[in-house]
Amino acid sequence: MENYPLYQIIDENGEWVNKSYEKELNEEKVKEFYYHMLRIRTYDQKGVALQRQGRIGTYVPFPGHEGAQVGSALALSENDWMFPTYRDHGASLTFGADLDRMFLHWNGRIEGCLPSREKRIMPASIPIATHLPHATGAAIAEVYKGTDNAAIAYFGDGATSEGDFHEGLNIASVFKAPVVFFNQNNGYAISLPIEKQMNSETIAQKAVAYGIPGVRVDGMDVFAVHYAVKEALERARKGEGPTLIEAVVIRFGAHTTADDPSKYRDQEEINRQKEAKDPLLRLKKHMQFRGFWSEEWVENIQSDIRTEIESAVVKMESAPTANTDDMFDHVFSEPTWTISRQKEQLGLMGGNR
Amino acid sequence: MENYPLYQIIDENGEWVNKSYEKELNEEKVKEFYYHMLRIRTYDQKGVALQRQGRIGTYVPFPGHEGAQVGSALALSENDWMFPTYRDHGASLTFGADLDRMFLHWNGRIEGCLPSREKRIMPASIPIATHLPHATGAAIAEVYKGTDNAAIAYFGDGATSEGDFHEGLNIASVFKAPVVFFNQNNGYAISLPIEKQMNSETIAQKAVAYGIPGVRVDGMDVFAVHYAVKEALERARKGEGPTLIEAVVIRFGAHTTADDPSKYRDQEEINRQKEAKDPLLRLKKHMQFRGFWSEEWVENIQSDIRTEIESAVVKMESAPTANTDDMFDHVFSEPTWTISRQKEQLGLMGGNR
Amino acid sequence: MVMSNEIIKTKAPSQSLTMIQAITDGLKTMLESDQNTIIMGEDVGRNGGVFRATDGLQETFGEKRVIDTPLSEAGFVGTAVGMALAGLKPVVEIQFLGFIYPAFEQIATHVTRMRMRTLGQYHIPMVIRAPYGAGVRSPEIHSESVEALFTHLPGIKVVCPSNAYDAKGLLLAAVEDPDPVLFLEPMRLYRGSRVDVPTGDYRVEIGKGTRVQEGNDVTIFAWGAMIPLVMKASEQMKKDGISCDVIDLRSLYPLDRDLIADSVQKTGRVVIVHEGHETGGLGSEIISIINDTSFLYLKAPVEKVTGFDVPVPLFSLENDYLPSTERVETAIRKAYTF
Amino acid sequence: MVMSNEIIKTKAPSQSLTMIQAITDGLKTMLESDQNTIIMGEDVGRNGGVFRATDGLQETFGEKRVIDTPLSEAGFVGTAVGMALAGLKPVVEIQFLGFIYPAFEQIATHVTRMRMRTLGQYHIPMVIRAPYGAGVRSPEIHSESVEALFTHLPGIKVVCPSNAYDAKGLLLAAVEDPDPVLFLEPMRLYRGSRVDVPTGDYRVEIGKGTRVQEGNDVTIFAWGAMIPLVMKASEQMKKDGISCDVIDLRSLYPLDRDLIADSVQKTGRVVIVHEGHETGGLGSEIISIINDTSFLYLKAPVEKVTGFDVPVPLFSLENDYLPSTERVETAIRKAYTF
Ligand SMILES: Cc1ncc(C[n+]2csc(CCOP(=O)(O)OP(=O)(O)O)c2C)c(N)n1
Ligand SMILES: Cc1ncc(C[n+]2csc(CCOP(=O)(O)OP(=O)(O)O)c2C)c(N)n1
Ligand SMILES: [Mg+2]
Ligand SMILES: [Mg+2]
Repeated sequence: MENYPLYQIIDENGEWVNKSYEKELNEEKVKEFYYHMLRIRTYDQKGVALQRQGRIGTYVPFPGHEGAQVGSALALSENDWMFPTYRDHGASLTFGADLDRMFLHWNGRIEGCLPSREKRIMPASIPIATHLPHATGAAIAEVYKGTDNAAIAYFGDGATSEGDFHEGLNIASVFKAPVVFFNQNNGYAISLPIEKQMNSETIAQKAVAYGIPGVRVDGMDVFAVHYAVKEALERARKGEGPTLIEAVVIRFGAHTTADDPSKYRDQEEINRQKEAKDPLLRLKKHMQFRGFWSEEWVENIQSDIRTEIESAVVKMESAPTANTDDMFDHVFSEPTWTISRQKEQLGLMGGNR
Repeated sequence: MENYPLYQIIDENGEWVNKSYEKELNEEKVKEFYYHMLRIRTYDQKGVALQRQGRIGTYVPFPGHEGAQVGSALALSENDWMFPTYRDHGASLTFGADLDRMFLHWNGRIEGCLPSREKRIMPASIPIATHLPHATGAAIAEVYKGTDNAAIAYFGDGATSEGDFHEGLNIASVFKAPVVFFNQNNGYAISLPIEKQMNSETIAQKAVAYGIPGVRVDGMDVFAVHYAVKEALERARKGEGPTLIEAVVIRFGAHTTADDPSKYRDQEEINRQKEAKDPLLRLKKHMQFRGFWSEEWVENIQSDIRTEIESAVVKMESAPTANTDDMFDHVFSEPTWTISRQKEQLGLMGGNR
Repeated sequence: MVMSNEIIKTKAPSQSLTMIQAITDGLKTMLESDQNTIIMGEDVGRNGGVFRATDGLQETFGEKRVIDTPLSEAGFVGTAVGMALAGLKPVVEIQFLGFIYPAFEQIATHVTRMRMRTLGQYHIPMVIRAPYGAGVRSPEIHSESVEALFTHLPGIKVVCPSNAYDAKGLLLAAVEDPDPVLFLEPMRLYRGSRVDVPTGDYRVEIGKGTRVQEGNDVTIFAWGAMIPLVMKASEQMKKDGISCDVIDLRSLYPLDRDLIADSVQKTGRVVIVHEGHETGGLGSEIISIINDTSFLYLKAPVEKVTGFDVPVPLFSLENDYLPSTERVETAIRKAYTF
Repeated sequence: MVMSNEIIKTKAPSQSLTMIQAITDGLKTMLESDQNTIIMGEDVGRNGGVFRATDGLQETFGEKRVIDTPLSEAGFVGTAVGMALAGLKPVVEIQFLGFIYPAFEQIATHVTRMRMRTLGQYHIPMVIRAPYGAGVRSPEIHSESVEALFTHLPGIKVVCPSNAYDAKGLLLAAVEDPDPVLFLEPMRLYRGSRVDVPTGDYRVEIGKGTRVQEGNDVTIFAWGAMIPLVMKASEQMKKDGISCDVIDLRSLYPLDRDLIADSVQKTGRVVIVHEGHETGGLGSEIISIINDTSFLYLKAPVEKVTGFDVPVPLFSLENDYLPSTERVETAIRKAYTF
């Protein structure tokens, strides 16, 4: 632990721990962070509500992770690559994913699988840790092409136990790939607490295995996350290779809407921690003491966000029914005879409904 | 590197670096080490010769690794588990594998796949790093059963890049499994030099990722290896969990008899290093200055070893032809109808020859 | 109501259980009767498994026997290999069949081979349980039906129950089997219906299918979640005067060659229904067995109703991917009228 | 001498090459013509590959284009996925097919699905090359013939040449293909014989088999290393007055349905030969296609000569595992005399 102290810029009361970035963190910039955190939290609440109403499928909430997701996503450059998991739709949205696509995705629609047709945000990786090597590969390809684009891969504490975590970091370290491995350590992989996931005290220290920098940051401090990621990206673009960042967060809610956390942890205790540590609250306190806070401003952005989200929901719900052809037409650039024949046979029966 | 100094007991001239074990390393014990090293080297020379003569298939030589393999194998207790790779037949033989089985194995015979019917030496693992989790599992099972048996897994520098290395060590660390992960870092995975295999300066430092001890030892110093493994085993049996040991060695020869190392390295330079660093030579020098060396003794054991090996070769070559039934009869405890039918059909045709 | 022949025969004390309850009951029976059995997997302990298959078992049997593992399929299947070598009987849960791929190397190169390469000195009495199949609106990769990947690997048996009775009986048979068994659990049937399940220990023999409906015109081969679907279609067919011989294969490796031949030689017309991809699916293997055993009996080409050669799509299209009763009925008619 | 139809047709300047030389030549042609192509794998650089398939290429094209990777199949196949997303065309070498298993998850969940999940916005133009098959006295796990695992995965094509001409032509077609292709290289044929191979760029179409011998009595389907064996058996059969229509399928997914039907409808008698395990092997898939296309033409049950349902044994028994000319001849006679 001593080797990997928790890096903070503001503490739980929103007060400065480290003033190096005070100038840069001006009103506009701070408000941008808050705006995005509020936006994705509002979106998240909508997601949970839609799931409860049976209007979408299983949903993955991320409250507690907003600082980590917004802080990291806002550190990226336009053409960087983002490789998120199922829990990182907050980061995807902040980087530029389409809201309606995200909802479509939760509604089991292939159209929603790719978060954006413009930004390089890859579909959420479902098989844990498998996308880490992808980020490595995209990063190496950017060097090959001579750009200075970088890549970021998101993953959880549980993901560090998979072989692909290890292989992705090792290859990136050997080729000095411009990639940031951004871990959100929320202390749980579904029900498994981190002490049973690993014997190491921190995730950051796993960087030693690859001879790369490991950084441990308070993931509920959006500033700390932001600058840690920014500096890692700078190192990456300078050819200094990958960085492993551990952002320590708390998952306030359930693993997914299908999960019941009271089976495996004291949810009361978590709720108490939420009161004290909520990243939005912390930023609010900070804004208050710096005089950046205005109820009116918040009400305004809140109402804009609500409108934006509602219209995305409308868009999602008014989308034409899923097209069976999509299942057949995009397996290969040209369907093989097997697929054409299967499509034809299903078509002859008027489909399956 | 500074954190992981190369642990030595004797230096390249056979002189003490560390005298802590001087007493224990009495004439008898030192001669035992030399005997085993000479035995496996003689066996190895026979293996290469047999392959050249077309009397066995591809063979995997290990010269340079004798100190590491003998030092580690002699640290094990009777009922410990050994999980070797294809290059660790020296360790297997030292721990108690049958010589004729080993030759049978190189001759493509299933009968030789299991090194011993008595000692718990598992078949050499061919898919790199896959046996590390097995060692973890056997070790956990021994704890479950309440014994104080431990396990050792052998693997190379290349193996550290595979996911199974990572997963095996992580699980072992979480469950404090009594297992020693014994790496022989010979600097090459076939043609790939270690600098292209990993970005970390040492393999030992990868232990940090699992919060376990990592030890870096001169693998050509049989004493250093022996005590490093012994102490790791003691920790293991005390319930203190796994240790990662990196034994630094040089692979004097080719990767296998099918490999041509001059394609990828300066073999002249390696030959020069062999002159200076050969683990047998080093031990001989040590024995000489301690007055343990006697040409007569060496000639005696050399001749015993030759006889033993020749008779194992005779046994291998006079083994009855491979039995086709073996292919069918041991897939399941009782053959399924598919296998019975296939066996019958082949039998009806008088087999395949 | 679909049920196996055995259900009718049994007279033991029983209770009415869903499939998931029967699986839990089977695991409990196992843990009670053999100290060397253990359960391992992700979230199987305190959480009781994401489907609650191991609910309460860690509380009763302790952390040494019901083991939460790190998120590491290759690692814990490999660990289970080591445990099996040392004499334990691990029952490993893969959270969804689509997450078995990281363990593929361990299965293909060790789990399935240890007996052969040691000429029987060591063997791997491991059971790998995995919820599988589409139809419950799961996310991507949670709906795979890739049993055919495993029936092609020599050295592992594959079974799949279609009801609670078979689930417990096959599970206990798998645990007893000295060799590796992949135990597939159709998620769609976990809670759908209840049947009487004996409270004690009993076995459903691996390698034997069962005739769930007697008929003379067309044979239908299916298993798992396809059985209720097929039963519905065959009910429908009765109205048209077509009587179906419905076979629940249950054991996917080895397949029940005798039962396959027996039914085909009676009807001469065959429909095979499975949700795995068509090409390389088990349907082709069954056709191959029919070719071997019943060539002269066939009156029509065998019809297959299967999943398509496409990745199982996100759930809005999963019903398009899955065999439907309409597709099954069309196939039956086609076989019947050829 | 076994060769494809195309060889006879071609008039381009050519050289006489072994299969391994033709593969190297194909890779060179690729690297010369497209800057976005790269080669990755274990020992492919300085060492030129354990079979010398990439010999000299790193020297010519540099370390950025011919990349030695760490020993990490999941890692480098995954890395290649990322590269492909970013517009490169990686040709990945798996040292032996038996070592593809660690990359199975990457292949099954990403390589094969990226196009579908992004509705075509991204695609993975990756070629995975792998030496495969038994018969060269390799160690354990070096002799696998598990093509059927991949023909069952939707989203990847699988090809396998039986001669140098097809090797280069199929390889270049695979590289050109915008989708993933598994390119299987029968080790046994690497250096066995030479054929004329055009020096320039040409393609052998994926999805098309080829008739390597015209005959009327019995059809033989085979590919890869089985072709020379089958040709020997069919020569033998000529003495008994049995003429064989020998089809080299070459493309294993998709199979050449038309050619299969065409030959079966001519002969009505079929023998399928492959070295993969019988159950779930491609033989059953071919039987299924025959069932679909040619039911009324069959005069005898289809005969299969395959590897057995056992792990490929250590090399002292590999010839017992492999199909032999005797087994093929027996099967031809059986089909002929039924
Ligand atoms: C290979 C694989 N195994 C299992 C799962 C099932 N699964 C989904 S999320 C999850 C836990 C992930 O934990 P962590 O990496 O900490 O991320 P978090 O969900 O906490 O964000 C598991 C086991 C999966 N998706 N992929
Ligand atoms: C999964 C897997 N991939 C590739 C190979 C082929 N192969 C055999 S040995 C070897 C190099 C191993 O290097 P290292 O781990 O350093 O051990 P060493 O041979 O040097 O003892 C490779 C790539 C294999 N056996 N298994
Ligand atoms: Mg987590
Ligand atoms: Mg090495």
